[in-house]
Amino acid sequence: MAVDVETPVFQGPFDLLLHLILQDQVDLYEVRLSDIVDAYLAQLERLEQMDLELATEFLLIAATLIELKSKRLLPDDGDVDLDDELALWEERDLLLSRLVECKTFKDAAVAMATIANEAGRSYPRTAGVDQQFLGLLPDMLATTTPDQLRDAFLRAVEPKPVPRVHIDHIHQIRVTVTDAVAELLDELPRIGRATFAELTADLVERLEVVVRFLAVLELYKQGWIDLQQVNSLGSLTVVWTGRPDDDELDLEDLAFVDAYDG
Amino acid sequence: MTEPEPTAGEDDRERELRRAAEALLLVTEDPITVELLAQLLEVSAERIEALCVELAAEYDATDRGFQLVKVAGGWRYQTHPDLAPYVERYVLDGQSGRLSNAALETLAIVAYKQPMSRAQIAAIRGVNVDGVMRTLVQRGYVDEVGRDHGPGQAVLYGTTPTFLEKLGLNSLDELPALGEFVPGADVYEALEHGLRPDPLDADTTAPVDDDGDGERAPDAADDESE
Amino acid sequence: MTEPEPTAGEDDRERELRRAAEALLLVTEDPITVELLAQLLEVSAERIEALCVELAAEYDATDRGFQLVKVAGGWRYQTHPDLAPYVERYVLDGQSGRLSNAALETLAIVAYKQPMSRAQIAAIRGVNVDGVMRTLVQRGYVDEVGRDHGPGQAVLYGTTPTFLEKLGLNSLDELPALGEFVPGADVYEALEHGLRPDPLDADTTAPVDDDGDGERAPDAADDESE
Repeated sequence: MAVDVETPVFQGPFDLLLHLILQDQVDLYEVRLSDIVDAYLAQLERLEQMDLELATEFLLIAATLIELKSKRLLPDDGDVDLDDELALWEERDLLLSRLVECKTFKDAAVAMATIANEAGRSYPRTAGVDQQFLGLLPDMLATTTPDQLRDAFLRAVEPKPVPRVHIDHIHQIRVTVTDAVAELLDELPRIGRATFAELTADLVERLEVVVRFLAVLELYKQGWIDLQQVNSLGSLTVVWTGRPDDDELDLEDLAFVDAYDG
Repeated sequence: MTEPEPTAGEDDRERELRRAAEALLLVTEDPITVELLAQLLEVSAERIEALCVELAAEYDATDRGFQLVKVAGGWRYQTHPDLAPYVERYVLDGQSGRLSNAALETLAIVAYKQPMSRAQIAAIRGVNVDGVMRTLVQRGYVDEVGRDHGPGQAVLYGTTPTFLEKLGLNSLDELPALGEFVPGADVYEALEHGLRPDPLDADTTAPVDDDGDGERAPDAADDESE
Repeated sequence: MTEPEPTAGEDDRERELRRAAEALLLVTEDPITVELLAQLLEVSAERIEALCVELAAEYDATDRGFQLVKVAGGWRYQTHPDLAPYVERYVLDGQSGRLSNAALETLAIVAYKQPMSRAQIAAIRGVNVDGVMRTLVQRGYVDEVGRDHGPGQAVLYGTTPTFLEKLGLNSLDELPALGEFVPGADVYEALEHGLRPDPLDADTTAPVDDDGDGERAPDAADDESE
C-alpha cells in the first residue's frame, strides 16, 4: 500500500480533529468552511486507492466534521434555549474527554513503538535442540487438532484482514444524498445563488440539513457550484456555476455516499 | 532436591550448573522460565535466577555479540542490538515486522486497559477496530482472556507473552506509566479552546492564560484513569 | 572489501568482527558456511575461518556449556556433549514436545498446498524453512513425493500416512475446509513471488518516519514498503 510520508494520513475522526486543533492550531468553529471542505476532499481523494474499511472511517471523519460545522451554520433564531446551550456544552465536554484519551494513547503508542523498535534490533535464538535429541521427542502432533492445523495455515497465508464496513453510526439516515443532489440540481439553475440557510429553510430535522450539506459538498467537489463565505461564521452562499468540463454527474460517487443508507 | 552443602565439591557443582544452564538456554526456542530451569537442574528458582543474572553480566563484561536477557517471564539468548545491521543482512524473518500506527495505538489501549472488549477499544480510538484486532490476534500479540459479565458477554482481550517478547519486556510493569502520556495543560487548553461550542466566545476570548486553565489539567487526568 | 590495514583502529574492527560473527552464529538454524560469514562481514574467508577457530578455543577455555563446532561444511553452536543428559531431560520433559508455531505453519502449508518445494514454502512463510522441514521429515510427517519439472528440479514435499494417522484423519479430504478466508490466486502469486504483504500494514495509515526506523538495514526497509 502506498503510504504518503509527507502529510499525515488520519486514522479516524479523532485523529483529524486532533490534527486540526493541535497541529494546525485552529479553532474548529473559526476555521473557514473551505478549509474543512478541502481537508475532507483531499482525504477522500487519497482514499480512492485504499480499502473500503478505511474509506468508511474517512466518511465518518467527514460526517463528524460536517455535523460539528453544521451546528454553526444552522439558522440562528436569536433566542438561546438554555437546554440546547447546556446540551452543547455537555457534548463538547464529552468530545473533549474523548480527544484527551485518544491523545494519551496515541502518545503511549509512540513510546511503545520506540520500545518495540529497540527490541527489534535483537534477534532471539530459535534453532532449538540438536537433531541428535529429536529422536527422544514424543509424538509432536499428539495435542494438535485438524482445526489448529487449519488455523496455522490461515495464519501463514493471510495477507490482510477481511474488509468490513462499519455502519453502526449511520443507521438513522432516511434521506439520501442522491435525492438532495437532485433537488439542488432542480432548484439552483433557476435561482442562480442562495444562502445555505435559504436552501435549508424548509427542512425540519437536523439530519436532513446535514444530508443537504453533504449534497452541497458533492456538487462542489464535482465542480457544479461554488461556495462563498465572506466572513468566518458568516452565511454560506451557494453559487450555481453550471456543468463542469465532463458534463456527466458522477452518480457512482453519490451511490458511494448513499451506501450508508441502511 | 535441596541446595547442596557448602562442601569442597561446590565449585564443581557450580560449574556444572552454569554449564548446564548455558546448554539449556541454547536449545530453548522460547524464553525459558526460571521455574523450568530450576526443575531440570534440581536447584531452587532463586539460585537459577541469580545464576542467570550472573551469566548475563559475564557475557556483557566479556563483550560478547549475544546477550542473555529476561523477556516475557523467561530467559533467552539474543543478539546484541548493536549488531542489528549484520543480523538483518542475514535474517529475513518477518518476526520483526513493523506494527502500523493503527495497530500500535490499539495495542497500547489493550496493554494499558486490559481486559477490554473490541467495542470499548473502538470507543477510545473512534473507529472500528475489528480488522486491526483480528490481525493482532493472528499475530499472537493479543488474545481472548475472558468474557464480560454484562449483557452480550462481550469477548475481552488482553496482551500475550508474545507481545512482551515483541517489546523485549519481562512484564507489563515495565511499560512506562500511562500517566506520563496524559496531555499537559497546554494541550488540554488547546483542545478546550478548539472545541468551544459558543461562537460568541470565539471573538471575545483571547487565548487562555496559563494560570487560568491550569487547574483543568487534573480533571483530564481523572477522566483518563476511569 | 579488502582487509583493513594493521592500523591503530584494527582492534575495534577485530572486536566488531568477533561480535558480529557471534551474533550471526547465534541466529542461524543450520551450520553457516565460512563463505557466507565472510560475505556478510565483508572480510576474507581465511580470516573468518581463523576467527571461528579462535572463538571455539575461547569457549572451550572458559568452560562454556556450548561449543562452536564445524559440521557439514559450516560453523554452528551446539550444546557440549557432557551436558547431553540435561538436554535429554529437557526434551523428554514435554515442554518442547509440541510442534513450534513455525513448524505447525510449515506443516499446514504442506498439508493444504502439496506438493510444494521448500522454496515455495519459504516464500509463503517469509523465512528459510530448511531446519523446520528437516524436523518434519525426520518425524515422518512429510516426505519427498517427487520433483518439480521446472529448472532445478526442486524436490517436492507432501504429507505422509503417519501425518493423517496422528491427526486422526482418513484422507486429506477430511482436512477442515478453509472456507471464506482462503486468499485468492492473486495473493498466492504475490506470496510466491516473495512479496509477502505485512498483514499489519493493511491497517497502516501512517507515515513510516516517526520512530527511528531509518537505522534499519535497507532490506528490512524494503520489506516494509511493500
